[in-house]
Amino acid sequence: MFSVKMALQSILREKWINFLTMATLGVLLFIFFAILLVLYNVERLTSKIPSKLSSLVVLKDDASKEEIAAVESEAKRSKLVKTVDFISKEAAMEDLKKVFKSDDFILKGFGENPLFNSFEIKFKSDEDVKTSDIKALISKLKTHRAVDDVEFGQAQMESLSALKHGVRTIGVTLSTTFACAVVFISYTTVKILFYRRKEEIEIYKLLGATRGFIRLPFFLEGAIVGFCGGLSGAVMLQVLNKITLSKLTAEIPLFAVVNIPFTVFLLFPVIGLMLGLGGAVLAVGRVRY
Amino acid sequence: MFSVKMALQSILREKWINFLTMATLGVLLFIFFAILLVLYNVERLTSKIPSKLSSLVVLKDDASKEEIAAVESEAKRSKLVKTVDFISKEAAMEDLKKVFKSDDFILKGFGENPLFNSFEIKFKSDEDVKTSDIKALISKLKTHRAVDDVEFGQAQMESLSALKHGVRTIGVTLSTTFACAVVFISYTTVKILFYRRKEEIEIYKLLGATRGFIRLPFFLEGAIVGFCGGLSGAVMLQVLNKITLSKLTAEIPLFAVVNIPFTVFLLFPVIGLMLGLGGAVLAVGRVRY
Amino acid sequence: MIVLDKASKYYDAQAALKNVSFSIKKGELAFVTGPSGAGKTTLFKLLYLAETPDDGTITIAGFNTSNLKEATIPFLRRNIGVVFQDFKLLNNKTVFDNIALTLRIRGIMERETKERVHSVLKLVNLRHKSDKYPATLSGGEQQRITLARAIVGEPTVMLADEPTGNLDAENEDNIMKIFKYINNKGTTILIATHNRSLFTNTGKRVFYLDEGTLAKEEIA
Amino acid sequence: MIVLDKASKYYDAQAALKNVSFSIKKGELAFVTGPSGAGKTTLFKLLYLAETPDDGTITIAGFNTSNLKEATIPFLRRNIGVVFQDFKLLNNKTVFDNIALTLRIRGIMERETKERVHSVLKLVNLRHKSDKYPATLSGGEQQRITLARAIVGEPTVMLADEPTGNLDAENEDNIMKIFKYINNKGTTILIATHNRSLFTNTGKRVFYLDEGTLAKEEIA
Ligand SMILES: Nc1ncnc2c1ncn2[C@@H]1O[C@H](COP(=O)(O)OP(=O)(O)OP(=O)(O)O)[C@@H](O)[C@H]1O
Ligand SMILES: Nc1ncnc2c1ncn2[C@@H]1O[C@H](COP(=O)(O)OP(=O)(O)OP(=O)(O)O)[C@@H](O)[C@H]1O
Ligand SMILES: [Mg+2]
Ligand SMILES: [Mg+2]
Repeated sequence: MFSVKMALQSILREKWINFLTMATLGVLLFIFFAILLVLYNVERLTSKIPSKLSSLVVLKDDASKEEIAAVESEAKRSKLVKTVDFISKEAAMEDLKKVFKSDDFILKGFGENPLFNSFEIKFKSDEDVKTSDIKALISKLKTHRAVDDVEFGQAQMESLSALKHGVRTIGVTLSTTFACAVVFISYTTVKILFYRRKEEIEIYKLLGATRGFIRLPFFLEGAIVGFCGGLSGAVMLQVLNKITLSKLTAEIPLFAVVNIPFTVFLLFPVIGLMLGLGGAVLAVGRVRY
Repeated sequence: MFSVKMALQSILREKWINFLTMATLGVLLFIFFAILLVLYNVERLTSKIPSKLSSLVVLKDDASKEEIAAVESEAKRSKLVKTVDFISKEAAMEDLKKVFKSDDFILKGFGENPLFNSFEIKFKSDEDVKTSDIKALISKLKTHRAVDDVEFGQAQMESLSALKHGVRTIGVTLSTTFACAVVFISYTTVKILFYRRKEEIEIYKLLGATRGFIRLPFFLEGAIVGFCGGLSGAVMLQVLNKITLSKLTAEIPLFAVVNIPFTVFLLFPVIGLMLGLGGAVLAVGRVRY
Repeated sequence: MIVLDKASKYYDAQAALKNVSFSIKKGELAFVTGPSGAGKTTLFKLLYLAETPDDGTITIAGFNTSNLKEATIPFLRRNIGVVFQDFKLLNNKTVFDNIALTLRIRGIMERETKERVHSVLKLVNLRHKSDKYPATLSGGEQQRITLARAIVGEPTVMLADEPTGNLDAENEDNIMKIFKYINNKGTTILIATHNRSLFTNTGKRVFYLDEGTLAKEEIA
Repeated sequence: MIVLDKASKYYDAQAALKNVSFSIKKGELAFVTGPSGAGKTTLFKLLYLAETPDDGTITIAGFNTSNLKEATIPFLRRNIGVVFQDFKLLNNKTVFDNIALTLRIRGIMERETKERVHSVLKLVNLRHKSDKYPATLSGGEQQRITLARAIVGEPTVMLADEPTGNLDAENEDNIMKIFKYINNKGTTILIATHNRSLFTNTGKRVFYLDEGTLAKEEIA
């Protein structure tokens, strides 16, 4: 079609400036996705941190089986709880022996096992598990006759959930700000690219061109520039991925878990195209006669 | 001076396009510093993680004072070591009592203290402390007659230093990439801004203007646009700081530690100015007659 | 074909055109003259709707410009061929593409476009400049390209603003011949010029503008 | 003042100017004429060094353009006032600033600049357009602004390319009077024009260019 030819001609005519615009869009998208990937992978890494939220419910030595079962079912009913494990005093002794390692002769000195039966409760690590809720559950459990005491690593729990929350908040803030910036800069770049064309559009109008005829080549040009920009961004990301990340993984096995979903590379040109097209639509604006 | 007047006039004449350029520079600088700040604060946060690199040197019960002192001085001589603390078997017992908390009656069952004297060695947490060096030191210590065994949390140590190293590598890669991108986009924006001025420069030349006369207003314009861009970036960062961060701090006390050094705000306009000026210098290029 | 009824145009309270009324019949060839700044170009701008009159009404090629829907403006303009005083050529397109644009806008097939563009280029003696860019042409060459662009669409009305300002006597004659030729084929033509020799002894009507008012109208 | 010795200029193997030799004495007023595309503007471009000759040498205002250091070009140009065929006005500056630029470039004080700009504006009858932008002026007004800019620097050589193409007879006379006046004060002037009436019966030398060669030289 003629519009396509015109758009391509126009891009070729002003190679340099179009190249700059494409490169700008590419770099922007690249950075945007790089940020998103870092956030995505930080999220993945933090989710691999084993859930450390657990409590130890110490049971009285003289508690009956029924009383103990009541405590267990109370704990299991709660939505906050992931697992409830019964640890007999014998099992606890085995654990203690591990602490003293080869020196378990120390413990052999005991006549009777001096330890106690207990439940280890592991809580869910979702961010909607609130410390206050857990505290409420704990005081409930304490009312049971069978329960001697409940130990709960509160400080630990709070700092961990705060960290996760913080990472998430920073992530959302950063990527939102960034998305706005990318859209804005894309718009600006395309706008500046078309700013010089006012006169051209003026002449088109005077020759009797309809709105569609005037705008189509500009839209196509914006779309093509955006598409190519996105493509170049994808290439940059791939290069970063191959060079930096593979080096990093070789050095630090932890990073082997970092993952770039393939769809991202398909997204690049699409988002680039949309940015370029959107920028062109806004830049050309409403054509008035 | 006349050049200043001309630059100002030129900026005012093309308010819209200059505004876009300023805003673009502002947003870029803002993002750049936001990233740097995140990295800076992540660095600060990780450096607050207490050094967990320690070893326990278990001493034989029959070791003489001299032999023990030899071990201590050997450990202290190493550049890797931060502190060496002697823990007598009595102190170790106290610690053990703490583990059993209120249930210390268990331990009272022992006749003689079954524990041992030991040294706790804390290693420096610099990234130039290598696991291999620490292992070498440990095998050296094991050759002492007084030493029974050395316990060392190797896995823990490796994952922590890897994490720190990873954060640092990501940080450097990200901020370098970003710095390049900021410079590139600034250049592009300013270049596009001046692209339309070719004709203007041509006319200046034909009227007999010297190189300096032609270039000065452009440089001034670039500098002013860059300066204002930097200023607007500083304002954005301040807004983010006041709104987002203060909210975040209220919610998660951990973030109280986040800090924006004041000099950053002074840096903004300066860097903006340099970017604008540099862009203008490159954009105008060498004036030939 | 063209009717002006008390048309006025003000630029910041300064009248560029004041109460101008005249009418030109279909197929007529007429001239507008007057000193620099008299309002000739402004009059043309009103006719091809680059400006709207502040007062009065204008009818051209059957369209009444006062109650025109915006969407019909392009179609009005396709009926009017304009030789712009400042050429208004697109510097990023070749001579061929500049002229072809007029036809491409109308959706005319590429084959026909090629033929028609080449024939008008021959008419203004610039067939050999077809692939050049406007900036590499001499002033007179650019002016002739503008004329070629105006006539390639075979408009019903032709407005020529100072079409020979950059042309020598020989080219001037050639261009007047072109005007007469297309006028004979039925095109209504209005020519704005300072060059009295263009209209002396033609027997055509000449409108004299002075400071925005129609000072006199006479047969040359 | 101006000496051309076998000057030639080629654009893609096509000669725009071929072996042109002539010389113009200090204080002389001469004309260049010839059909559209003959090479008049190209000749001027060589004289004010917008183009370098592919062959031959050119001497103007005491400078030999073949062995000129780049840094002295601006100073050569300050001695030459040019009326450009395509005006070359800055659209983002007012009429006043456009003209004043010539003086500001030379570092002339603002007070003197103001006086001189206003006096040349009066000379071309556009004192009242001082604060307008070029795009809002009529074609003839723009042309006169270009002339005003060329003379405000009191150049030793004046090159006027088609200076009356957009002007009516009255303005034309006025401009020729200005040329004669500054010529009498000692400025060497070369005028390129299609308009024979400008030079007929002036008794000045006229150079006829045709397809880039100097076809003839005669006293009008
Ligand atoms: N956009 C504008 N804004 C302000 N004044 C304008 C504008 N356009 C034209 N004028 C003024 O209106 C008057 C008439 O201008 P116009 O271009 O119609 O003159 P003209 O007859 O074509 O002159 P010329 O023969 O020199 O081309 C002039 O004084 C001009 O300065
Ligand atoms: N930059 C250029 N590149 C290629 N060809 C050019 C260039 N400049 C001028 N020419 C060609 O050189 C020839 C002479 O051009 P020039 O502008 O000197 O003519 P002129 O005598 O001034 O004509 P006019 O009276 O129409 O202004 C023309 O055919 C023109 O197309
Ligand atoms: Mg006019
Ligand atoms: Mg010329």
